[in-house]
Amino acid sequence: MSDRDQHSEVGHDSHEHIAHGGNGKYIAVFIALCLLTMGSFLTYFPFWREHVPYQASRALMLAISCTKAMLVIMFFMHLLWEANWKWVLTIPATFMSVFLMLMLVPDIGWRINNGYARYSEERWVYAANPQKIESSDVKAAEKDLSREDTH
Amino acid sequence: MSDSHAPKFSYQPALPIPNGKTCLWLFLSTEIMFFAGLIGTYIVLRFGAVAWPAPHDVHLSEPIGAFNTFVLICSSVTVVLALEAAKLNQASKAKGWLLLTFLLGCVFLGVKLYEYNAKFSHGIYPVRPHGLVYDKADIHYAAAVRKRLNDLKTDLTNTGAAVTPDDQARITVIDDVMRQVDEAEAAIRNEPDSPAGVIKLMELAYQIYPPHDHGTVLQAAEAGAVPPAALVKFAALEQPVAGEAANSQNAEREGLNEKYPWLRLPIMIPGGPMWASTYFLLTGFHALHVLVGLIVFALLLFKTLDRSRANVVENIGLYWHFVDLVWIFLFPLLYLF
Amino acid sequence: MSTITADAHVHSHDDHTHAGSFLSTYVFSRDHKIIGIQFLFSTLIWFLIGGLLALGIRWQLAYPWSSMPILGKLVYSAEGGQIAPEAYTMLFTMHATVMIFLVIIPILAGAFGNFLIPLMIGADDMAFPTLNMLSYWFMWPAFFAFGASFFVGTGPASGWTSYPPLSLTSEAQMFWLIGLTFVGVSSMMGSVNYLTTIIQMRAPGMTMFRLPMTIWGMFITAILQAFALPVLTAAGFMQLMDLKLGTGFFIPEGWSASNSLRASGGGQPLLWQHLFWFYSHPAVYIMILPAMGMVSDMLSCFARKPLFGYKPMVYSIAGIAGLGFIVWGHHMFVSGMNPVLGMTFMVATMFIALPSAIKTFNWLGTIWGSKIQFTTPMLFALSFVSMFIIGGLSGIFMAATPVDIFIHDTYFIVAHFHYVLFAGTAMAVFGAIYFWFPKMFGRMMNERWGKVHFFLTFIFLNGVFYPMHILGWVGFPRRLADPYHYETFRHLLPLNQFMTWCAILMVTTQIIFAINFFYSIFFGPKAGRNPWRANSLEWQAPSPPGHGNFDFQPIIYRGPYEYGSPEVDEDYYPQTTPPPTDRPLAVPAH
Amino acid sequence: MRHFWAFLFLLVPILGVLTFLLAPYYNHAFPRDISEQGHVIDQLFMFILSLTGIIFVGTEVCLFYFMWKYNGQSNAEPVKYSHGSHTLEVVWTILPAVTLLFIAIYQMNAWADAKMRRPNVPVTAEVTGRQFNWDVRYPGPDGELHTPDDIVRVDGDIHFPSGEEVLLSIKSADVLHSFFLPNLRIKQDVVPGMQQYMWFKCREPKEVVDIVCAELCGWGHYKMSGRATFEPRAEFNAWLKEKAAEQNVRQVAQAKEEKKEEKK
Repeated sequence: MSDRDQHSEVGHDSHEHIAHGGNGKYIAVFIALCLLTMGSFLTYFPFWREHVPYQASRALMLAISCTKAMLVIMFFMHLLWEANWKWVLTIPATFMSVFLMLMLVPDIGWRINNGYARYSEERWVYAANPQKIESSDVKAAEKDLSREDTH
Repeated sequence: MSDSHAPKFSYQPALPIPNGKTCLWLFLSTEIMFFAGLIGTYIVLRFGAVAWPAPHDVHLSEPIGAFNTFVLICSSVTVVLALEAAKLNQASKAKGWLLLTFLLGCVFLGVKLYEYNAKFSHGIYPVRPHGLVYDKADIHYAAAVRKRLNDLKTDLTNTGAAVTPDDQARITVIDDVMRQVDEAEAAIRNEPDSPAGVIKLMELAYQIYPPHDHGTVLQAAEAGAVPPAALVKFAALEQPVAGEAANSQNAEREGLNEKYPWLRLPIMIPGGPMWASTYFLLTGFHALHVLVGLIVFALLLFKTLDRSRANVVENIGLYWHFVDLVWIFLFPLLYLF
Repeated sequence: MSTITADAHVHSHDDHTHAGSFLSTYVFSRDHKIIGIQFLFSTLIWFLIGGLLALGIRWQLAYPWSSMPILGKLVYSAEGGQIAPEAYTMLFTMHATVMIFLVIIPILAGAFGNFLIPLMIGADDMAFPTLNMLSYWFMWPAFFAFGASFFVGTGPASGWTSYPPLSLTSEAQMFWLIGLTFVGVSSMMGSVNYLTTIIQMRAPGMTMFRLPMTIWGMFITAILQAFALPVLTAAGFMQLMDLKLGTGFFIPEGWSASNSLRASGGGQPLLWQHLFWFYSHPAVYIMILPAMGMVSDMLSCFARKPLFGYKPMVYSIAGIAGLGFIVWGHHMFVSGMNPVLGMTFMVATMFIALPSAIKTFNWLGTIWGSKIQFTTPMLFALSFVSMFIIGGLSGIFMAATPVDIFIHDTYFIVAHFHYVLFAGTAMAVFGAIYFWFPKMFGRMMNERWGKVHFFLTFIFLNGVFYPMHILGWVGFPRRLADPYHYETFRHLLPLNQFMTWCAILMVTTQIIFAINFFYSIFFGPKAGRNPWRANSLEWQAPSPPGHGNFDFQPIIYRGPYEYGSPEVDEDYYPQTTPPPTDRPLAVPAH
Repeated sequence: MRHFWAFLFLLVPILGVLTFLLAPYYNHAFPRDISEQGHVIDQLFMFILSLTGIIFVGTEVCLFYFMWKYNGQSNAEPVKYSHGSHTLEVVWTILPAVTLLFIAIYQMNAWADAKMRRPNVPVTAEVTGRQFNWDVRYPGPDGELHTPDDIVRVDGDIHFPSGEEVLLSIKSADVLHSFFLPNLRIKQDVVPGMQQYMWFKCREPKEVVDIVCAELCGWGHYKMSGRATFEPRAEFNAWLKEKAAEQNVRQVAQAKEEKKEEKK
């Protein structure tokens, strides 16, 4: 079950002498995480929705998520106290995942009409919302509605 | 972890950490890529989508999501406290914290199950070849509604037994909806160039399953996606409800499917099928990871968690924090965006 | 360095005490050498299956719709031995699937990775032997799933790329995807294990820059697998859900299949291609980097000369890995991908040719001023270099986007990847089998028959694959059951018949190899510890190595390529031999 | 026979180059180019072919020379104990890098012409790939697609005007296909749900060429062929008119038939 003892010794030496400050800091981080969660939850309330543009609240939520992630990584996962290897293991994956998402945007995230290709007619027939209806059609529809109402 | 063997030779490790931890961090990087694939898919599909349902349209409750976030954060703390206790050789204390973590994980999964159930009971799930969720109220939707109504009616009338008053009431409801479907289809057939039929269908769809977030319809209308005429009609539908629930802003309007749970008619949620695809994909794989964590916790609870097992606790803790991390991103992306 | 223990002579006492039951020794073995050999045998069997599938393809291209002799009668007796178009589609799909997922990747990483990594770095086993065993046994569900997929309908028939929506119309695709998932899980287990082992369990003195190129190849391959494969696994799950559950990640709205409309939609077929190639482009390097490493070792050993430019070789491998992640779009130039994105991918792709060029020049530099011993492994290694030049140069055509418009999905592509994968990797693997056979089984393979095998394979492989460039030049499309349906390609039939006969002869030639291989396991001449007089660490262990690999504590004093060093009288200088001044400190216990 | 292996390896560049030199004489090279823009791709191909050909011959001959010169059986000199040369590494890094960069920049224009600079002309036709045929829809007299006067052909016989820029709107009805005109050096995958454009110009007055599907689309992939006929504008218009008339006759006949059935 146990790993090689001499390694564990090495592993502990590297951060044991840094004062961890007991469990207090974990509680502090926990409170911070809860507060941050509440911060992003604020956007749920109608008051917030009415007064803050949704782009701003999305940016805020993303920022809060990243902060929370950093707190968890740094304190709970002890990366704050680890040696430099942590960068080797975490940065490539982070970089590649972000790169993957970015490269998907021009094709998939921007597919309704990106200047080179767009939704085909057939696809619009089944796509969620009907296309914009010509004003004449709207008038006709309204006429129909009024006729119906008189019935 | 369990399969490390006694060393025979001396080595020159490059990292000042045990093999188990090295392996676990490497495993976590593969997990980062796995979830990057999933979350990346969600982000690009969502922001490239024509329409996306608001949380309330799909019975997604933000407070429940927030509660689950809280539960996971708590479990992260408890597992880290378990590690600290194990490091100090306080085996029973460590076990206590670990037990608490285990329970919190169970709570998370329980809440998740409750949430899934809320979706399932409303017919929101992807299923082959047709789910109950339709993107738009078109002739295919009408056909699906008609098929469901016919099936229901045959079940009710072909039992051979006498028709109970209860059944009679049901048949009345079915006939009423059927009449609307007929009207709409007739309108589409007779006046293919006029939007009247589509509007009728939409009206029917809103009756079966009203949008739970008034904002969705308005937003769609602003974007020019909903024909204004349909909006006029929708506003008319909205009137009595607004009066009824004047003092409670968040009161949900009741659709036919909610009023008569046995009905289970196909419902229209613009962007719903894609939403269901991504939601169940992301939360499903996250829940699977939680489940794996719980199994390891359960196995660990039978062991003495003294200093010699601190490594194991640390490794499973790292994994658990990663699961927590994924949820930290999933919560706003799925519930609040 | 702090961990070097005073006792440098750790004798392995449990060489024979470890004898467990037959099952735990040879079947569910946790010993990396047994697992490596298990991988070797499994993949060689699949290699045979993949080769026979290829013969089916070649037969149809040479004699379309005519009854195939022997094999056709056996497999397609109902059609009178004729290969139906559905069957043809299945043939090339499964040929590629088998060769890539069940042969090349597992033989490099699974067989040679497992066998060589602990031996070459001086470890007694992998860091996690049980995980290692699991990574082999997780291949079996994959074997079964891929095997079963042959029998579902007409078999998987959407190409090895499994592009939706076509792949979503076939039931056999489910087994294919399940097989893929298991291969993914197995590779993931393997790769984290290899990485941990290489990072943490090198013998004292074995710094990263004293590792043999083989280990560098395996190391970078493991990184590629660890980072790229999960994305494919995720995408595979999504396709499985699209196929079975009714989600719509890769299905556009209103898409119909088999005359029924799929309600779920809103997805994008291109998304699969992006996610697939995000893995599968790095995967082409997974399929060649270890081979490059092994070739470097063989070249240096039989040239009796240090490897030319060791560090540039390492950096170029790392460069290939880094660039490999940002060029996947060059598989999609004409797929409907945003052409602006195509342009960025094109520039990145051009630059990935650079590390490959550096490697080739360094191999040439290695044999410059050397004393070449033309042994069988050396011949295979030299042919790897010669063939890799062709495969590498033809890659530039595809990187040039306008040219790719014309040659995309033609036989030019087929020529390119067969030169890299068959003439490259498979030849390197043959060489590696001849080279490390004495270490695996303690006996030598027959040199004379090895050379005959090399000669015939070399001739016929060029006969099969070189004319494919010409076919591609005419625009001959791949994956067509009957290309002569088009007037443009009708005059290419004689050339195709020539290629087919070369292919049949090439597959027949492998009988020589099979006989040599199995005969030598039992009756080959006994090999000593170091039959090739090589430097690297594995040759200091007994042949075959016992449980725990070494009968002494390996301590490393130099890099693995010190051939012809002026410091010593022999033309080789093993990594474990202490420098003259230190000689009394640690003498390997023989 | 000491140098048997060296000479075996020398065969690679000799036969390799010979194959490429001889192939055009047996018509085993580019299919005849009938387009206005195809020569750009051909030239680029030939440019890369000659460039890689030189490198190919150089490296393979070098390999042969080393194998011949440094054969362990004949070479009496001691091996050169060298671990590499920094200068050489720099040289053979920079040289290919510059060459590759040159190719990359050199071709950008051709790529932009082929896929990015859509000509400002009305759409000539809409081509739809379906298992296993190419359907085409011409806009008809009103010049707009998806109107009742469209001319729809499903027999794989597609006509285009020659000598002028043709703009196609292409899409797929079911799975991926690829619209490939080998004689015009153009190819574009069609993706379900996506509508894309492709454009080309035929410089020959009258041509009939193959349309090939170049993306696996199912068991019938091999037979998903079409014939593209290029003809002068006048002939093309006449053909359109004829097909429109044919279509009207057919529609009228159909309508009559339907009425008859209703009466029954």
